[in-house]
Amino acid sequence: MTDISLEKEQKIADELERTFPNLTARVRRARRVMASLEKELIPSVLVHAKDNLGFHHLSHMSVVDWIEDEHFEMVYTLWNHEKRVQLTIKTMISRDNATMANIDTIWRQANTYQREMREMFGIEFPGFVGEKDFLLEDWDEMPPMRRDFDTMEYANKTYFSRPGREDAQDVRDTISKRNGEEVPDFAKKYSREK
Amino acid sequence: MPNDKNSQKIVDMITGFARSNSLFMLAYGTGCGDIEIPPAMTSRYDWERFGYRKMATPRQADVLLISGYLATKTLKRVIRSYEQMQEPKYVIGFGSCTINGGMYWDSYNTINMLDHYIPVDVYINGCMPRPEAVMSGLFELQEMIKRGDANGAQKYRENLEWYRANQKKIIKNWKMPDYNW
Amino acid sequence: MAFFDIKGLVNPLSTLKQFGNKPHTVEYPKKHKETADRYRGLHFNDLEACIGCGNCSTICMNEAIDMIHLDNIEGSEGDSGLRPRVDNGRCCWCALCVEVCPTGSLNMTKQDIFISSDADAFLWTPGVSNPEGKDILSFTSDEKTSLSLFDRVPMPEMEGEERVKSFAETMLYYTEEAAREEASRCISCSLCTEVCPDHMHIPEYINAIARGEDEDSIRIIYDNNPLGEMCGKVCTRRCEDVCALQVRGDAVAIRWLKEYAMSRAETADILKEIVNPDIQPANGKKIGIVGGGPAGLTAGYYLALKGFDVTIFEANEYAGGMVMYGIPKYRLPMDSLNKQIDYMKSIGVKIQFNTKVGKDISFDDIYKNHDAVFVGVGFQKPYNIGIDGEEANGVIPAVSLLFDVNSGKTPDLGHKVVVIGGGNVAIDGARVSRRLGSEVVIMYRRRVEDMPADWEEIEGAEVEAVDIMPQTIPIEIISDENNKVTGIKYLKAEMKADAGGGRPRPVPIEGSEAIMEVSTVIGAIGQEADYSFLSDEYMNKIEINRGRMVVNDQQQTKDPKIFAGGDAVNRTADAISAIADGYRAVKAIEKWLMK
Amino acid sequence: MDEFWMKIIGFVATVLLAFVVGAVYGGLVRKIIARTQNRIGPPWYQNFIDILKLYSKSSAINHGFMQHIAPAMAITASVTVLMFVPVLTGDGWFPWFENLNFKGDLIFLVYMMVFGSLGMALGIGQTGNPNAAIGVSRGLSMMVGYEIPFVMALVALMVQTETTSITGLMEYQDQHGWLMFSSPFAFIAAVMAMLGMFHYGPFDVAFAPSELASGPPSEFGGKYLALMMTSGSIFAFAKLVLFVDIFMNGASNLIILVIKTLVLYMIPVLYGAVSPRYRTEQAIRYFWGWPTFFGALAIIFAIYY
Repeated sequence: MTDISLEKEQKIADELERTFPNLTARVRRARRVMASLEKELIPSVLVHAKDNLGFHHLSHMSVVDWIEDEHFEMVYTLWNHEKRVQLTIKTMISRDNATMANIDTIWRQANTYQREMREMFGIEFPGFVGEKDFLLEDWDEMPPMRRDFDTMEYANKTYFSRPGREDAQDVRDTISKRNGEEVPDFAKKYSREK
Repeated sequence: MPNDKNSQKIVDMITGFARSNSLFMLAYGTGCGDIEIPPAMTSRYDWERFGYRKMATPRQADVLLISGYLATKTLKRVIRSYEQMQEPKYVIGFGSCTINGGMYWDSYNTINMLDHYIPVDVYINGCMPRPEAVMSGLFELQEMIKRGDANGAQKYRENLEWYRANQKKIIKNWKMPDYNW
Repeated sequence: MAFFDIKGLVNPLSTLKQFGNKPHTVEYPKKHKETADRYRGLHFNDLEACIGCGNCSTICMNEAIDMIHLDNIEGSEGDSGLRPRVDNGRCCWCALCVEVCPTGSLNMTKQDIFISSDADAFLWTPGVSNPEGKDILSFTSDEKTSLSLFDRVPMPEMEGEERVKSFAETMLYYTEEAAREEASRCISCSLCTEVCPDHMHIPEYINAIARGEDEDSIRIIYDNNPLGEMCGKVCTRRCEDVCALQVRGDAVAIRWLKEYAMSRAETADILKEIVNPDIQPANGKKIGIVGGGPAGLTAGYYLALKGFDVTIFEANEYAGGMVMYGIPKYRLPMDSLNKQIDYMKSIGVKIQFNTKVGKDISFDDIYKNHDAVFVGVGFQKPYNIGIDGEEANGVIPAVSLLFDVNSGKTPDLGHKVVVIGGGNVAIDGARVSRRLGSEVVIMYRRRVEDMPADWEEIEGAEVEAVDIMPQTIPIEIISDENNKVTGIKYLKAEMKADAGGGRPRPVPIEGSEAIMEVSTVIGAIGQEADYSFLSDEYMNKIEINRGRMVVNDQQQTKDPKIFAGGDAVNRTADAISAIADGYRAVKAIEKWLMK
Repeated sequence: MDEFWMKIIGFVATVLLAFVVGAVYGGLVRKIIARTQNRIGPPWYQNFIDILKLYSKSSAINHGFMQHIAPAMAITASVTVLMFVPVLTGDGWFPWFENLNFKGDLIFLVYMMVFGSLGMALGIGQTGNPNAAIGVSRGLSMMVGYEIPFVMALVALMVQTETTSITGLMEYQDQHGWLMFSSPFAFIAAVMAMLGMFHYGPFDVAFAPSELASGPPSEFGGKYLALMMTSGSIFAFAKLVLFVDIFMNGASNLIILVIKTLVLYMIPVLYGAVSPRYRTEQAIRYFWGWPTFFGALAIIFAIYY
């Protein structure tokens, strides 16, 4: 592809911004357009992109957990076969009450993604009909892909670990014990992780 | 009945020979290690030379190959398959994952120690083991069968409660039929 | 497919020609297929080469590697005594452990089959369980593929010609980026801390620099070394000799990194703000410290922090002792040292300058007026060269020259100077003489590689056009009728292996006598202590052995009230040992007085 | 009385012979398939070890009475078929291999050969294994396919020779030469149908390993499977002998029998070894194509003859 004018990408971005008032769209690079907007408008933007802009294919849906900012970011990736442009649509949803519009009526394949998101992140899709168990069975803990889920702790609690490794020693401790060095507490965070 | 060399009866020798030279594997592709089976069974290493065969159902199989990590969801199926297998039956665990979790040691959804859920006769170490290693593991199993050491199934029957407790710790909603071995 | 499809019926039969082919089955176990180049099989660890740094254990994402103690391996300097043990139930053969191994002792072999019916068998120690693995190494670590960064970030230096024009610092030191980059090379194994006499928390402060936390780094340095900046510039840095990276590459520039961190605090006030030490309330005990060298200053600083009333008696105008007067200013500027001493004064250390114990105040007074006394007098008196004509005018000891120059004098050395000796002091003398405008020759009895001076110093001297004459033994200093030095007579020597198995000895070559015309001879073959300030009473109480005070491992002399440290006590005769002595004495004094 | 005992011994010897030859052929098949796949393959006696091992396995799990009956019916059918096929003809050195054949048994045999499959289908129905059920439906559908050309070929022979007895056919061949030459279209149709009868590729969709688990025998392990393998070995031999009898005038001694059966057997085996798998409807379309055409041709030819 030698076309680096970004004309078609810019046209799509402009078109989106013109149609939806609070949407910000920008061209990231050739064949990549990114748009972000508030969550209520997502279904209409998706329908618009599918029906009017030629983004017939939903390539991917995913979630990013921004735990520090207390929200999830939903990411929809669409693909236009004719223009060969990928459109990424993002929106933020609250982390406490994570609900998102169900879009499996727009694309059937969203069903699978939404089941996974519901299971792994605990995002609810009102009106979404899909089997409850997907990858996990009988899961009653916090959704495991949320960043506040402590995988290590859960694994230690649930599974067994082969004994016989208790005599392992730490190099730093061994040496400081041998030479009588006392590492001050405030410095310990800079010591090598054990 | 444990067989020691001196009291080994001729019948045991014959059945031992037959059992060790005709191992039917249950092809349960549990993990990434299953990719090592095709080279072992097809022309490159051709394990049929030793009478090994892949069987598609647990009823007909003698050996259950656990090829790598087991998710809790998979474990349930593995236990069911194992219990449906007809004795004598053996389990081969291959890959680090079956021994102590391997690279999935801290995952929320994969078990670490296979031998806490079903008895394992032979471990083949590797991530993943080469087809040669897989076959060496089977040779080891053959030797064990001839010696009469491969008695995992017996162990399972004797310690069923312990195994069940471990299994139920993970499979919370226990809706499994009891198989009448 | 149609009902009457002939092609579909007949065509598959063409495959029957495969019948004639030879099967391409590898008849394992009769035949083995060779593993690929750099195949990653089981580990092998060369137990001799391994230094137990634990880098493999740290890098392992599966936590498959433990460091354990083996029965027949004891730790020593530069070796933690631990060896890796691998849990093959966790290992995924990513070989990161091999790629980060700084010594290259951990490798992977071609052995790819590991079968057992016992799950516990997979917890094994490479090198112990498979000694035969040495011959079938496959995935090895070499300098090219290793992920360790073996090349030190270069230190900017002044040009040789520029250097001799002034006493400005020759090292230009790291910039921030350079320091972060260099600090990131550290693998935090902490082997260095054992060798450091003061056991500084080296991995911690280097890590802090790498993470951009320079202030934390300063605080960590000040935890047991109050002269960090001085150490950053002139330490003998034995830590770098045992650096794990030094086995196959350049050691981490621990000294320069310390200098970098300390240079972030430009004045004593800033230093105080950063370190912000926790000063305990006065406890009413008084401590007297004889000698304001590194040992005395260290003891004074930490005792003051612990609430003791500390007074340092310093004979000269400035504190610092040998560090102040014995180290040329192009290595350690006066401002830098004074900044650190100012900071100490600001937290309550009292220093009485120009107070020579034995002359201005008697040792007895100090002893009686204080609850404990710390003696850190060092070695001030230079040894004589020990050859004929030594009394001539123009023969001066290197320490005196350095003292004079550092006190601001500019002695006239004439056109050509010869320095006798091969230690750091000799090099300092030579380089100072260069800066005073003379041609300089260093005469040393052995080879250049035998010189006890730092290689950096020797290189620096060479860059500054100092002529080093190794294997040269001076035998006589020739002077004119005014008793002024005019030349030096010397013999060339050859190195002969020592019969007793010691290091090779120089043996003069008969008839190689020669005379060199010189204007000044500088002797730098060592110093000794001057105990004239101690009266006989104290000399008897304190045991002195071969010119050094005898102390126990807590720096306490035979007189329990007198503690001692520094050059006058230890053999290593460097600043960091003196600091270590001081720091140890603080703990001992506190324990002894506050029990 | 002597003849009675001789006959009994003859039965047993026939069954043993059938089992041994059938199992050896089975091992040979595995070897041949291995060689076409460029590998070495198991030893020729591998099937004996497998069967021995399977007999030594426990068979604790069962789904009821019909499951027990299924392999029994299968082996009954194969042994019965074998009993009605004269293994060796004339006064060879072991004359009792003629067994029970009588006039009119060709039609009976056509029925008997289906009997085993039907019995299996009943037993499998009780196991409730969906894979097995799918396998059975595929197998029976395919049977509808290959039975048509096969029966047409037999009808052609009956019309031509005016007898339904195997003995009668062989007597006819004694006078007129082998039927495979005098009735070539019937032979072609029968051989093409035989490809399906042996369930080797491309007609192995009923057993489709790994796609369908192993199809009909999915629920049969241990002794059941051993019994089924035994019955399969015997049945394969019986079918081959039948073909040899009706098209090649039987065999008067064991060596000729082995040569004739082996040559005949190689046709489905070699064709199977190199063929991909047909789906059920493709297989049926195949049988209703050329084989049926040849079958019809054979009947017309026989009537004209």
